[in-house]
Amino acid sequence: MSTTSAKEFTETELIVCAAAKMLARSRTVFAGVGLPTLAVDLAHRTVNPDIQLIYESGVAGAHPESMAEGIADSVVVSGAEAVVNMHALFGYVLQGGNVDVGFLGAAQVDRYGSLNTTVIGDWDSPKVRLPGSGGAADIMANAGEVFVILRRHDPAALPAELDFTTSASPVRAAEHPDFIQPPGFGVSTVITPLGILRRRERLGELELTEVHPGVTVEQVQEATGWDLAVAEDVQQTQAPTAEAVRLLRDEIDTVRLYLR
Amino acid sequence: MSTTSAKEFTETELIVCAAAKMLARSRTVFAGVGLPTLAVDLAHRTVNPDIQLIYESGVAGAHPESMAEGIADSVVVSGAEAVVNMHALFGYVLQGGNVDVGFLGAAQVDRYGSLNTTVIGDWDSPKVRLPGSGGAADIMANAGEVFVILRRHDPAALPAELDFTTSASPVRAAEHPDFIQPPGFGVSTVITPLGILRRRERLGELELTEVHPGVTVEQVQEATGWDLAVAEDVQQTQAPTAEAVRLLRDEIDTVRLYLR
Amino acid sequence: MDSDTVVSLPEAIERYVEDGATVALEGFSHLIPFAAGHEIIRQGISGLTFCRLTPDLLSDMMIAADCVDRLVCSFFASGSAGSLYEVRRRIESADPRPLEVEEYSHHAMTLRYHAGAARLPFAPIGSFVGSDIPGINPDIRSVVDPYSGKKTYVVPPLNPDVTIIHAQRADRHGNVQIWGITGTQQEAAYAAKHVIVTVEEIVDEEIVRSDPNRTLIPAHAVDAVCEVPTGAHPSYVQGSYDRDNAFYREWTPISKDPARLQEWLDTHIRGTRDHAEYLQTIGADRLLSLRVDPRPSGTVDYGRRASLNEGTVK
Amino acid sequence: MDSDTVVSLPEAIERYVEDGATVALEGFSHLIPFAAGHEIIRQGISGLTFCRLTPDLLSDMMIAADCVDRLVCSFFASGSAGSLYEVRRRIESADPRPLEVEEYSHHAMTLRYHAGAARLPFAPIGSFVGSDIPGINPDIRSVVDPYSGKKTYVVPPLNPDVTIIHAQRADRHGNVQIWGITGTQQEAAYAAKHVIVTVEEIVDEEIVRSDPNRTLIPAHAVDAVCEVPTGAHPSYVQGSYDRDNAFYREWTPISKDPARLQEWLDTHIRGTRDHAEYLQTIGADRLLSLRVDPRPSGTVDYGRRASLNEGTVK
Repeated sequence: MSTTSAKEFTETELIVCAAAKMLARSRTVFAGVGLPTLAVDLAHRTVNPDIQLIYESGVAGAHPESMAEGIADSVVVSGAEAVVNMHALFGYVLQGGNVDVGFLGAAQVDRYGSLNTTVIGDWDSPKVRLPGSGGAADIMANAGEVFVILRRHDPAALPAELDFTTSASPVRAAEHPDFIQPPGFGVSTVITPLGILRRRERLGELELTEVHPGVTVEQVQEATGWDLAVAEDVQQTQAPTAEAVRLLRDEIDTVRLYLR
Repeated sequence: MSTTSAKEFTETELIVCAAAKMLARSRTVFAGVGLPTLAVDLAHRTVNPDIQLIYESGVAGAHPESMAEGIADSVVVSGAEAVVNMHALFGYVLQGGNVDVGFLGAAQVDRYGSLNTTVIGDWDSPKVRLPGSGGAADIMANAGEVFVILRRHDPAALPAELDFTTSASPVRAAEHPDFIQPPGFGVSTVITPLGILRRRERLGELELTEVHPGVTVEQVQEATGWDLAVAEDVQQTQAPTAEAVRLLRDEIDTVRLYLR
Repeated sequence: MDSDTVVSLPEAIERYVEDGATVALEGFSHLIPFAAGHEIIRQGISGLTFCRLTPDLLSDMMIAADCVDRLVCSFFASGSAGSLYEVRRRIESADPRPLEVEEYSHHAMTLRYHAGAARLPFAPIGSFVGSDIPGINPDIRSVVDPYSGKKTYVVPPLNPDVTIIHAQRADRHGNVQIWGITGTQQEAAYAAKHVIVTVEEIVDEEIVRSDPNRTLIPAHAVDAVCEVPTGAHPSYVQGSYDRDNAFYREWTPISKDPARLQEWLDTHIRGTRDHAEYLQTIGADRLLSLRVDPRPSGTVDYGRRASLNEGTVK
Repeated sequence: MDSDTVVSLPEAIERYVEDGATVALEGFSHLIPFAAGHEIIRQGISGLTFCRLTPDLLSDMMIAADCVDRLVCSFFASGSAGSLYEVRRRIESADPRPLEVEEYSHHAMTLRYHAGAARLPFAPIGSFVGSDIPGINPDIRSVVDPYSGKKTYVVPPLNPDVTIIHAQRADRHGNVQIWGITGTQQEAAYAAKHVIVTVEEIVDEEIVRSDPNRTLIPAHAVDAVCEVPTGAHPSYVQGSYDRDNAFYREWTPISKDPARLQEWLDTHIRGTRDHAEYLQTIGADRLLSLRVDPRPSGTVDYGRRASLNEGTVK
């Protein structure tokens, strides 16, 4: 694998490559289609040949012959290692503790990594009705850790207060000490178009650890709805290698379904 | 089907034929091997072509090519209509309310149809350790009604007080009104070598409704450990038809596995 | 069960789906019972409580046709088509009428069917601690775990009046076989008072009985089996036809425009007599393009008692 | 998982089964992991808490070999062989030593594995109201249903240190396929910290992947796969060999006589190096008589995206 950086790469490629690198030691990943799938596929071909992708549709160990257009596409079933029903998938595989990393998207992320995918405005009289939890609240509680990929980074997407907490961080769960606490770490990593935010402690808050090439720490702080903590040793996000970009374009997403 | 009675029949044949007749309107029967299976098979061939046998091993709609030696014999699986796992079998099929009749055996039956299959003596220092519940406690709570076939009829097998209540009648369950009550009717019918006992009300007690040929009501009362109620219109158990006996001997249990 | 289990889809819907009923139509992307939903629209059934993890295009259609008063679900979007605009109009601006919504997570919906199927009073779930979802759904409650002394959330059983699913095949008794993604169909079926199954094909019982582990829903749980080929279009049937992805994409502009949406319903659903006519409006060429090439499973051996062995049984 | 998943049975037992561990060996009449139980005897492992719905001959053997201090189960007999005399001696007269017993019903045991697999604090169950079983098992507790205000019994999760099962086949990654009676194997496996699977045959992954719905336990839940042909004898493997009914009947007089039982263990287990040698003591003729004739399942089609269609994905 070439280690020279690619001269040209898109923001999407940068994000996918950054996510793939973080999957070097994960055994099982619960992901939706789109960028997370690309990241897992890239990790599989580069840093982690044993990584296994699990879809909430019940498929484990998919070997699709063509690019999947959805987590329940027929091509992720044909030739897969296993298909289990959703009761087993959510009960035994996910809640049972067999998922190391869950990927989630979100309309809003707060400083502790709680996520809103339900509504902008009030739930009772919404401005925008969003898709809701799906499996997100379940993944947040039970995956070893959660990666979030955001398509935008501004104070609306990273607000001081969520309009609605769909998937609660352990910090928010801890406000209910009379409940059995969820076993998951919650969000460990948020990858945005500006940089990478991480939480290092289960009850800690997100801090900026990497800024993308050409982005300043101040820009990221301004684009964030709370007073964003900054790591002592903020790095510049590593540019994708030429080989990684080649794999993404020529082997993984040849039809440019997600690489936009 | 011939309606002339058989001139000669064994006690076992009498019992099996009596049980088969009572299955005329049952849709699904949960049974172990042995006499219950013979009764279901006979009912299927005579009074109830649509009856379906369900085994606790997870098999529904078995079509064995040879006589099954156990509820999990390979011959009940090959050619069956369905095999489900035990979680679905006990959860959805049984507890979910899809079993009309459950057949149970017992070491002891009390006047309300509670059953002991756990221990003779104290549980802590048993005289005889019996097999325990298996699925019996689950079947009693959830089957529409329960048939019991006893191989002996004496005050030890039908005592005033059980040594241990493995599977509780609704009467005993009702002593715990703070609990959600089990949906099943409990034991509706006990078939013994002397006669047939029935419960007509969910919270009622067993009463003698039929005596086998040559048996008197008094004999049955003496052989019972409590003051056995007797129906106003006690009948003599109908003798098996010649055709039923022929089916049992020549088609159903040709190797005399259970017809002893 | 049995003799009268095999009926036409219109008859099954007429027999079991009443105005105001609670109806589950399940199938997770795979095997969505579109033909049955369309027949509900044709029969003008209204006031339904519609249960489905991922309401999807099917709910957009059924809600636009005014069949549905209430949604019980966990995800309000279509993976490929994005927003469901009829659903959004109803929820965001009560246009043309409000829509009640009872919402869960996928696991919670699965557990509601599970509890319903197993006649349990409730099912515990590890999700929701700290989430706002229990705050907007009073049916998500909590109990104290008697082992740890801490609380856990629980969800109540969901027992639809009717559950409708689509499957690859069934025999005439109602033994239903499914392969590929099996979703929550088994739980949703066992949870219901009545179960309608549309199938690509009613097959000889010998075919079903050659592979009993493939039976997801045994006959004792099924009331009606209806043979409805291509009954999952525009969703897909593993091994038979692929998802009509173009249809999903075309839905977005239709769904955005209430007039176009009603026109679509008139042309394709209300203006057709049955699913066969619906398929004609879609067009043979388009359906043909969804065909998949074969990729057969292997066979496994269930065995048969050897004659040699039979004599030694006793 | 992966590279080192395939190991010998002795190595798997050595690696994962420690003295004093809680061990589940499951398989409901079908696929009982006798070979693995025998290897536990050979290695002289002791102090086990032995979990199994139906302890059966396997527990009689393991208890007689002094591997087990405690039984967690729901049925103390063998369907065909009747009483388990070693178990009865232990329980009825503490001969030669007491045996702790924690007892449930079949559904309760299944739910304990289910709760363990799903990391639930407890599982509700409709059984036991009025039964004496909760009175002799303090781990069966009750909670108040927040919907009806009435109580229901609950059982706690069961999380074995190791679950051991036998299967028809697996691939080298540990994707396990089972047909015929599947019992509680999936739950028992997911509930355990470690999972050992003995199989009749390790097959090419293409065979497994030709039928993904047949995979009962995916590789991510499996630690060790051991190829042990005829590893379920004297129980059976659907499609491969039948139950050795004569063996079960012969067990009764052996089990009744402690000296004969120890002698049997010496000859067949402790005096053999591995399962292959055990099978030699049983004899090829006898094993041959258990063979079954073929009765193949049909195939189903999983389909493959048509080349025609592929170009139209975007």
